[in-house]
Amino acid sequence: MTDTREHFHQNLSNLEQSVLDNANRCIKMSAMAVEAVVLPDLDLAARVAEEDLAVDQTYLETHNRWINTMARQAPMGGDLRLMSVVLHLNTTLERTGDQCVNIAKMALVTKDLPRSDRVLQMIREMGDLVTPMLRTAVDSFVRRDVEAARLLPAMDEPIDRLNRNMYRAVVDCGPAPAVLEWATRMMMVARAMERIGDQAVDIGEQVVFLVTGEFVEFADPGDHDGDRV
Amino acid sequence: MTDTREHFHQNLSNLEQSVLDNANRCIKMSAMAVEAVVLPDLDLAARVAEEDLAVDQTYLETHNRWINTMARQAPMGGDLRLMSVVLHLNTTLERTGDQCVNIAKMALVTKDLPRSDRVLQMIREMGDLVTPMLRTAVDSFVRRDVEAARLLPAMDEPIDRLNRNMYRAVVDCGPAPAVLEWATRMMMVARAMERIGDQAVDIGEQVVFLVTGEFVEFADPGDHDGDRV
Amino acid sequence: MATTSTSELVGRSLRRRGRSWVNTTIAGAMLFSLLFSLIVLVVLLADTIVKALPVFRSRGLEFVTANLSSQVDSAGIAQGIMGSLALTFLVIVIAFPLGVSAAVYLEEYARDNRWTRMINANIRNLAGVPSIVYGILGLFLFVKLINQGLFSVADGISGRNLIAGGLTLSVLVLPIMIITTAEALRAVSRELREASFGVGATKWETIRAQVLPVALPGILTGAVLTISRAFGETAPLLLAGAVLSQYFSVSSDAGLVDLVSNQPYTALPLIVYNFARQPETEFVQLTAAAILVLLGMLLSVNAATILLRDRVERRRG
Amino acid sequence: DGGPETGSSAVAATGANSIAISGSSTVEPISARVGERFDAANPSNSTTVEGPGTGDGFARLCAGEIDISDASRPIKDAEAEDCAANGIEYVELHIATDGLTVMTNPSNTTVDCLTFADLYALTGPESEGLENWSEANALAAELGGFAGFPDADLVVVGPGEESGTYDTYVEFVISDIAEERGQEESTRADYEASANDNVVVQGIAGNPTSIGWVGFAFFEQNADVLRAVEIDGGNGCVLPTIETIASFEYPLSRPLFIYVKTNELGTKSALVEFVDFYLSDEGVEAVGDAGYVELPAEDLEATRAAWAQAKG
Amino acid sequence: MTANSALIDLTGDPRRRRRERTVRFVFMTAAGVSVLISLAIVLSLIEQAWQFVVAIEFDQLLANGWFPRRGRFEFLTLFVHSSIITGIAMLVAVPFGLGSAIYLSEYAKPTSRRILKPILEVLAGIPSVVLGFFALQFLTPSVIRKVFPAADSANFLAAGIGVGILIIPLVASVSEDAMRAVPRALREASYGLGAKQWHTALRVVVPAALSGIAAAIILGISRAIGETMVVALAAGLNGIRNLNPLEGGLTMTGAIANLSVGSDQVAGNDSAFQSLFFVGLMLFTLTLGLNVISERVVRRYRQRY
Amino acid sequence: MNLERSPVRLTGGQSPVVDGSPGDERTSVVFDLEELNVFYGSFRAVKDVTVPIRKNEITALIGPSGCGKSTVLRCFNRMNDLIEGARVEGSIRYHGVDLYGDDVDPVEVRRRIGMVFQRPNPFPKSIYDNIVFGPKIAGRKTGLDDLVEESLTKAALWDEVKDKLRDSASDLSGGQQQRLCIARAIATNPDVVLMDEPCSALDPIATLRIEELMLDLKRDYTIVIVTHNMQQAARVSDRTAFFSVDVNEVGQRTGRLVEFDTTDKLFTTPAQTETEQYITGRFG
Amino acid sequence: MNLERSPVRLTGGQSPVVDGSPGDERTSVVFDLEELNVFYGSFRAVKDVTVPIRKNEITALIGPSGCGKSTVLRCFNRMNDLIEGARVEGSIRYHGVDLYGDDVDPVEVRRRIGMVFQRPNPFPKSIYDNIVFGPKIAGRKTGLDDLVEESLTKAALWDEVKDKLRDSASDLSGGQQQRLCIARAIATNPDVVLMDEPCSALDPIATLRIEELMLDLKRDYTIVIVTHNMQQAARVSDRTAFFSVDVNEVGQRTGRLVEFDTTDKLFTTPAQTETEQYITGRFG
Ligand SMILES: Nc1ncnc2c1ncn2[C@@H]1O[C@H](COP(=O)(O)OP(=O)(O)OP(=O)(O)O)[C@@H](O)[C@H]1O
Ligand SMILES: Nc1ncnc2c1ncn2[C@@H]1O[C@H](COP(=O)(O)OP(=O)(O)OP(=O)(O)O)[C@@H](O)[C@H]1O
Ligand SMILES: [Mg+2]
Ligand SMILES: [Mg+2]
Ligand SMILES: O=P([O-])([O-])[O-]
Repeated sequence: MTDTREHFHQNLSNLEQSVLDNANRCIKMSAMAVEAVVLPDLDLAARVAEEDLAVDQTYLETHNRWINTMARQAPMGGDLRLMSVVLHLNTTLERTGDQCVNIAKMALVTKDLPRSDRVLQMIREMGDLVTPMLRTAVDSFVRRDVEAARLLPAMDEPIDRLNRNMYRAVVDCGPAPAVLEWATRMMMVARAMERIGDQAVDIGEQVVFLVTGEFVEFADPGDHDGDRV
Repeated sequence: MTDTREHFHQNLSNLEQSVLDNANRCIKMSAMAVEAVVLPDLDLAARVAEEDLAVDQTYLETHNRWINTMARQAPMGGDLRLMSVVLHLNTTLERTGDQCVNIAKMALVTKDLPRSDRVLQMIREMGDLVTPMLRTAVDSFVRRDVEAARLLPAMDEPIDRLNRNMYRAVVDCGPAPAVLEWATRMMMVARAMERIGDQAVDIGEQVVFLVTGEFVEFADPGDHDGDRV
Repeated sequence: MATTSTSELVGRSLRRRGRSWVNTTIAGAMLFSLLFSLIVLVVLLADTIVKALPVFRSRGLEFVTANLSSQVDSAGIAQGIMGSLALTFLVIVIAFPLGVSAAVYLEEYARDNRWTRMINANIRNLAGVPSIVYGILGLFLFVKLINQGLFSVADGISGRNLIAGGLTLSVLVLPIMIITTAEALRAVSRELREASFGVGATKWETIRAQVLPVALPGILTGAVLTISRAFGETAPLLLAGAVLSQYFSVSSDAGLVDLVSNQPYTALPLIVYNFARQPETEFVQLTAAAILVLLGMLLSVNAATILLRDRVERRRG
Repeated sequence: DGGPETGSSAVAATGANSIAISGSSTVEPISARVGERFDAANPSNSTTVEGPGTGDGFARLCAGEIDISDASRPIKDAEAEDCAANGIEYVELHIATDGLTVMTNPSNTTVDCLTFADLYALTGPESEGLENWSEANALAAELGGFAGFPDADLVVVGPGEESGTYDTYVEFVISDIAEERGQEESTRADYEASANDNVVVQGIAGNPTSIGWVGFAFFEQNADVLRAVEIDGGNGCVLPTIETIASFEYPLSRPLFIYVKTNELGTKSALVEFVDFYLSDEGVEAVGDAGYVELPAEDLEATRAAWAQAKG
Repeated sequence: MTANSALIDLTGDPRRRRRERTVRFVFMTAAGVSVLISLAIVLSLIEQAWQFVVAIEFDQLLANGWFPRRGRFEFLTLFVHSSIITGIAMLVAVPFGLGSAIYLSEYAKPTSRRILKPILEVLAGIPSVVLGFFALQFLTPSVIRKVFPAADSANFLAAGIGVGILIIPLVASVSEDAMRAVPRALREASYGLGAKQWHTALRVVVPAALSGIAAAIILGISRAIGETMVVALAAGLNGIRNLNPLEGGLTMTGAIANLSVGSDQVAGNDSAFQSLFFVGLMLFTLTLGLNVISERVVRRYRQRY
Repeated sequence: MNLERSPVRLTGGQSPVVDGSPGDERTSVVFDLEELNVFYGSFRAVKDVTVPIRKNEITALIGPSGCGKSTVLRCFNRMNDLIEGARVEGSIRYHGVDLYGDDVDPVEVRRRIGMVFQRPNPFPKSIYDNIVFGPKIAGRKTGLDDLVEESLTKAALWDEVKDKLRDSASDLSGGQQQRLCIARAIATNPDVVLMDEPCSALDPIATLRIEELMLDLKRDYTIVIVTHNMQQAARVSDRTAFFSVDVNEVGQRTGRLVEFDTTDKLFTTPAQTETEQYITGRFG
Repeated sequence: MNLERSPVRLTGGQSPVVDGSPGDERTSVVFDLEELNVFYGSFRAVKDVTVPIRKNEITALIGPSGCGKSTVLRCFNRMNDLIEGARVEGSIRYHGVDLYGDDVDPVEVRRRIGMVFQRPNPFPKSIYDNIVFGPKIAGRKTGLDDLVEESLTKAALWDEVKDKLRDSASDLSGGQQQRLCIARAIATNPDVVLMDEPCSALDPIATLRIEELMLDLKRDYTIVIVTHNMQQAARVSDRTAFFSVDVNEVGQRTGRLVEFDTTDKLFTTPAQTETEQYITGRFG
């Protein structure tokens, strides 16, 4: 079976590759950002910010090339779904990058503050969960692996739980204002990681759409945040 | 000048209308959600969650219709940009809806907690800023008003500032754990409103792209969150 | 149920309402008008054969090889056959190259200006000029001028020779030759020419390598048809010097040049005409026999044409 | 030069061994037979025999284009002057006799014998427009003819005006009466004319109440479908037969000639041999073969003598 | 830029150019010959015809009948006779020719077409002298005389029918071409609207091809007028005006043929001989006119498709 | 009608996917092709086609060249009868009536099932005469003027030609001519209009106009369209049948229905790999 | 070369937007059309076209029917010389040489500037003879076999036909024929290949294959393509010239360059409203 539209498909896979580049950057960044906050390591934080410039650059380029490819190729069927997924993931990953930057920045503002071991432990745990989850999501995209993608909501479960428990942990930190400030910042970090988890789930949703053509939300995203009623 | 592709353009404006419907829902929801938290009013909060079901429903429908329209019409030029904007805004607004739900949910978990006037005041202020900002963004889209869209980053400025100041205000609330918990929750509310502000800016960016064909980020979104370094 | 009634209703409305006699009648009438020609042909042939039969029965093919004679029982048509073949040869030699060249010029070279359009219209009109008018031309131009030594080939040339006849017939078929060739050339697609020009061929290279090979079957078909027309022509030769008589002879030691330029000649159709004018009832039979030979020769030419064309058509798909 | 020439009028009698004969269509069968027999013995010779008409033959003879002119009447003065003007010399050779035959359909039994007056009344210039035999009665009676024509459709068929036979018919039958009556010396114009004598024969044979005329040979060929009418030239009714024609008893008998150009006799041996053969016993047989009446011996001798004298 | 101009040489091969010019000249000469021919025709006709016209008196042209020997040159008679024959010929050729064309183009399946079409082609290949003999020796005695025993042996009817038969293939093939030039799409459109075959043939195809059919008829007329041999053999030599189709008469072509076959009268009479050119010129003018008209008509339908 | 029949047929190995859609119950079936095979002489051009055509919908037939789209289309109004040697096996039911039944008059069929062709083919007559040709031969004598106005209005041509109804149809532009042909087709009051690549001879603008017109017309008519242009099928049709072609050893091409589904589905998430490959431009 | 000239020309009222792109400096200009006007007799078919064609790029000419795309294209290799009454004003420089200069032999021009036409038009000869015709008449006598292989390989046809080079070209499929025509065009070693709607007679699959081929070929050649199909221009070209057409009172259509820009730009954010309306299907 020859591929008649090889130049177009070349084009399309270049686009996909750009998105994957950003995805891999994000995976790296999320690990680095958590590390930067936990250590804390300002250099590492700076490198995250730097990476994000590349992410943003790629994001813009991809968007423009997306529009051009769309105008030029009028893709259909699976190609069209891939195009729509690419646009979606492009935006999602740019935001993931932003979230990583948000995390990394906390390293700077919290570098001199006292810490709470419990909270730090929770952050560590979340970090250990979120990066692999993102990797799983990206892998499921690369391999068009619906099964893997469908595992993502379950993987998001412990992250959400940890994020929910953060309130309590933060409140429990009081009354020392410095620790409280640190903990409050960490709540933001947790929140960011929780969002990265959500974005991983979002990627999974897109993978399922890409492969099956059916677009479903894995779960009400309104649920990921805040307590169960 | 007759419009040769009237059925397609009918289609396209229907899609745009769906997005606008969601946009208007989001405007309403953001006002309602803040109100629900501030009063607090659980009914109002419940209605926000309900509205979000409609938002999600429209979101899914729009996505499917977008794919179909894309496959069927292969739009070009301005039409293509509009399609891309529609897809983008569809996702953005769905997330805005989620943010509103996130805010509204706080009404439930904080309904019995003691409050801090200063924090409440800040939340009110943010709420008073964020809904009009969202409306401005949506209006700029409806009217293809680049000037209005360009104002949005400036409108986002005070919201960001209020959000940044939230940390301090929350930490200042201590040491009473109940108040602290409430304040911590409010920080999440502020964070959600800040995100809605960002999403309004995002809408503005899309409007500029739609009209000029140039895709630029108004500002580094990494900056919106967290303190300046 | 509503369903059954719909389908019943539709079914009823689609039903055939008897055979259309109008259709059948009209088709029959049209077919008859075509078959009328066949009937004519059959009757003509049958009548001719019946009339010619005694000749063939008594003389076999001898009358084909015999020369003219005032005696019915020994009169033959060999001179007519030879004359017709010689004339045909001259037409091929003169009209074919001239006609093809002129057509190539008009189709491929000439700019489409008033001049060319006039020439084209002129040629089409020439094709419609009655053949007897060409006879007048042949008489005036060739017989007379040759007689006056203008086209001298040999000493003591006579104006009433094969050259004059051949020229007259050539001129007669030239417009037809040009038109059929032009048509064949025109049938060659513009795309083919453009393709050739597009790779940097000159006009002549295009014509020689692309246009003519494609047009050739058409040109040849046209040529054969044209020549068979010349073969059957009578009227112009009446004026153009062919001998219309019961008897003439050609010197047995005439050379080729002498034969075409200095000996009397006739053609098969003229013999038919002359026989048809003779009093003896035997001449009616002889006329019929000569006609059979004439038709036989023509039919073989036509059959060849039809075969040729069928082959070309099939090759083109 | 612009001189009048027809398609068959330009035989240049040039080649030393080619003989061009033209002229009377009536004589043509005789000359053709002679030529044929001559060529059989002399294959290197080329002979052309044509029969456009007597006058045409003379015209061409006098233009120097042919060697022999066949003629169904003697040369006219005007024609002879023409020859003299062109320096053409010739010898007139009487070779046979023909009888112009007036015919009708065999089923026509009412008419057996006609006088010149009857023929004038039926076919002369004054008969133009007549469509019934009986309509000619008045004129025939006036001229002293038979005048008992029945009430039947009149159809006149004959050779075209171009033929010498037509000419002879006019000369013998019409001229005198027409001249007398101050009429044009021609037949009625509205008869069925054909250059093809066969058509004339068919025209008469195909119509029970027709009348027409052709050369005797043509009649004889079709004697089964035609009936010759007796002619009364003043000496009673005579039926055309070989005998009555030869004896000139038949009023429409006429001599047939060949006119031989004598200018080139010295150089053109083929022509001399040809005429020698023409007048030989073998040659003269052609006359009878062609359906004409051979000359009595004394006339033939006179002809041979004339030829011998011309040869010098 | 100059550097580039030097590099890029677009002047081509002079030898090829020269050869082009030579070839072109050869072909042009050939085309010139055709022009010369028509000039020659017109000149030869006009010069002699002019001599004829100046030589005769005008009333000779109005004299009773066409008898060159008698100095009676009533051209009208020839014209009327030609017209009668043409009329009869068209009465035969138009219905049978058109019918054949309609059958071939609309009804015949490709296979039967392959069998039937050659009938017309064979008929077209029959020399006119053969049909003249047929008219003289078969039509008159075996057909016409059977119906009209009074018919003359040479008559317009036989000649007209003979000429008509001769023209059937022309009318058929030109009008069939016109009908086949009607796009298949038009027929499908008609069938698609629920039309029957005869509707399609007579109401769609024939009207669409009408100008082509008209051209076919005009061409047929032109050919009929110019037809010589059938007339020379079967129409007789009567120079008196005759309107009865059962009797014969001299036509324009008949007159020319007759004069050309030669006669004693003509050889000695300038005017009589030159009348041949006069009639020839008339014939030429007439057929030319008809051809020009048919050309116009044809161009109209060519343009449409 | 025939809705009870399973809309999914499994006919062995390469079974075409004929899928229903949520809308199935709302519209009734006008044509029901079952196991349709079309032969030209002994050569099978189309194999085992089973497709239902629904009322007031536009059904598109797409597929590579030679896959038998036109052949199938011409079965719907028995236009194939005009081609020598063409033969149909299997059944086509039109409102439940077997179209190839013995007592069915093809002339009548064609009146009810109009057709529009690849190149605009107006009769070389006036605009008016083009429209009334069909009705007139069907015997209609009155109300022709109204009919002309109505047909032309439906075909979105009335405004452009109302002042020149007596002018020759040949003077119209290509796009106008094609709309005239559509008007002519609907003047006989058919309930189905078949269109065989109706825009392939038109420029993009005229094409879009015809497409718009089809979308307007489907309110009153059922439309089946053959098109080479995937985008066009995507743009206008409600359902699409995708045909592919198998080439045998001697190079004969037999068409085969690969997939029949709603257009939305077929062009975004086709069920068959072959369809996917065709619409995304991978093929061969 | 002519890059110093302002790439933006403002020629008054309806000036076309001729925009440069970042890539301008990288490629040199092969053709430089300036104020080109083409007349058929006294009728001006194309008005004031100023366009640079760049090396190793694909330039597409698009626009509505009759806007003069083909007319302009045929100026590039003086194919218009073959049309009676066609006349060119303004200048076309080819590598700086005036194409319509006095001592320019159009035959030579056409050898250097190949052309591919709307319908595949192979010579009715063998595949081999099709390819070698051009080189042979240009005087080439040796290495023809290699040339055939090379040209066919470049045209992506070698594998399909290498075993039947002596077979008739007419037996190839439409798409193969068109590739053969491309091979034939490049066999004379041109540096430009002009293509006038090269795919309009082909089915979508064959079309895509030709498009792919063009993209391969632009490594070695400069390509100018006329197309009716916007999508095609969008798919393959680097730059696009959009022509529109003004119709005068008597219905004569004069083409006019509206916009010339990189294809990306022209199809996503055209500078001219007219372009936008055309590409989005609003028009007229
Ligand atoms: N009249 C005919 N006789 C024989 N075979 C035919 C005939 N018409 C079509 N075919 C063959 O039947 C097959 C289907 O042809 P059809 O015209 O239906 O294809 P199509 O899908 O419409 O193609 P296209 O897109 O080229 O119009 C082809 O192989 C074709 O060659
Ligand atoms: N040989 C010619 N003689 C006269 N006018 C012509 C000629 N060729 C084209 N034209 C006219 O010139 C204008 C431009 O024609 P051209 O063929 O270049 O347009 P085009 O853009 O290629 O159109 P299309 O998309 O239909 O091929 C049209 O108005 C056309 O009618
Ligand atoms: Mg088709
Ligand atoms: Mg064009
Ligand atoms: O031909 P004639 O003998 O009658 O002159």
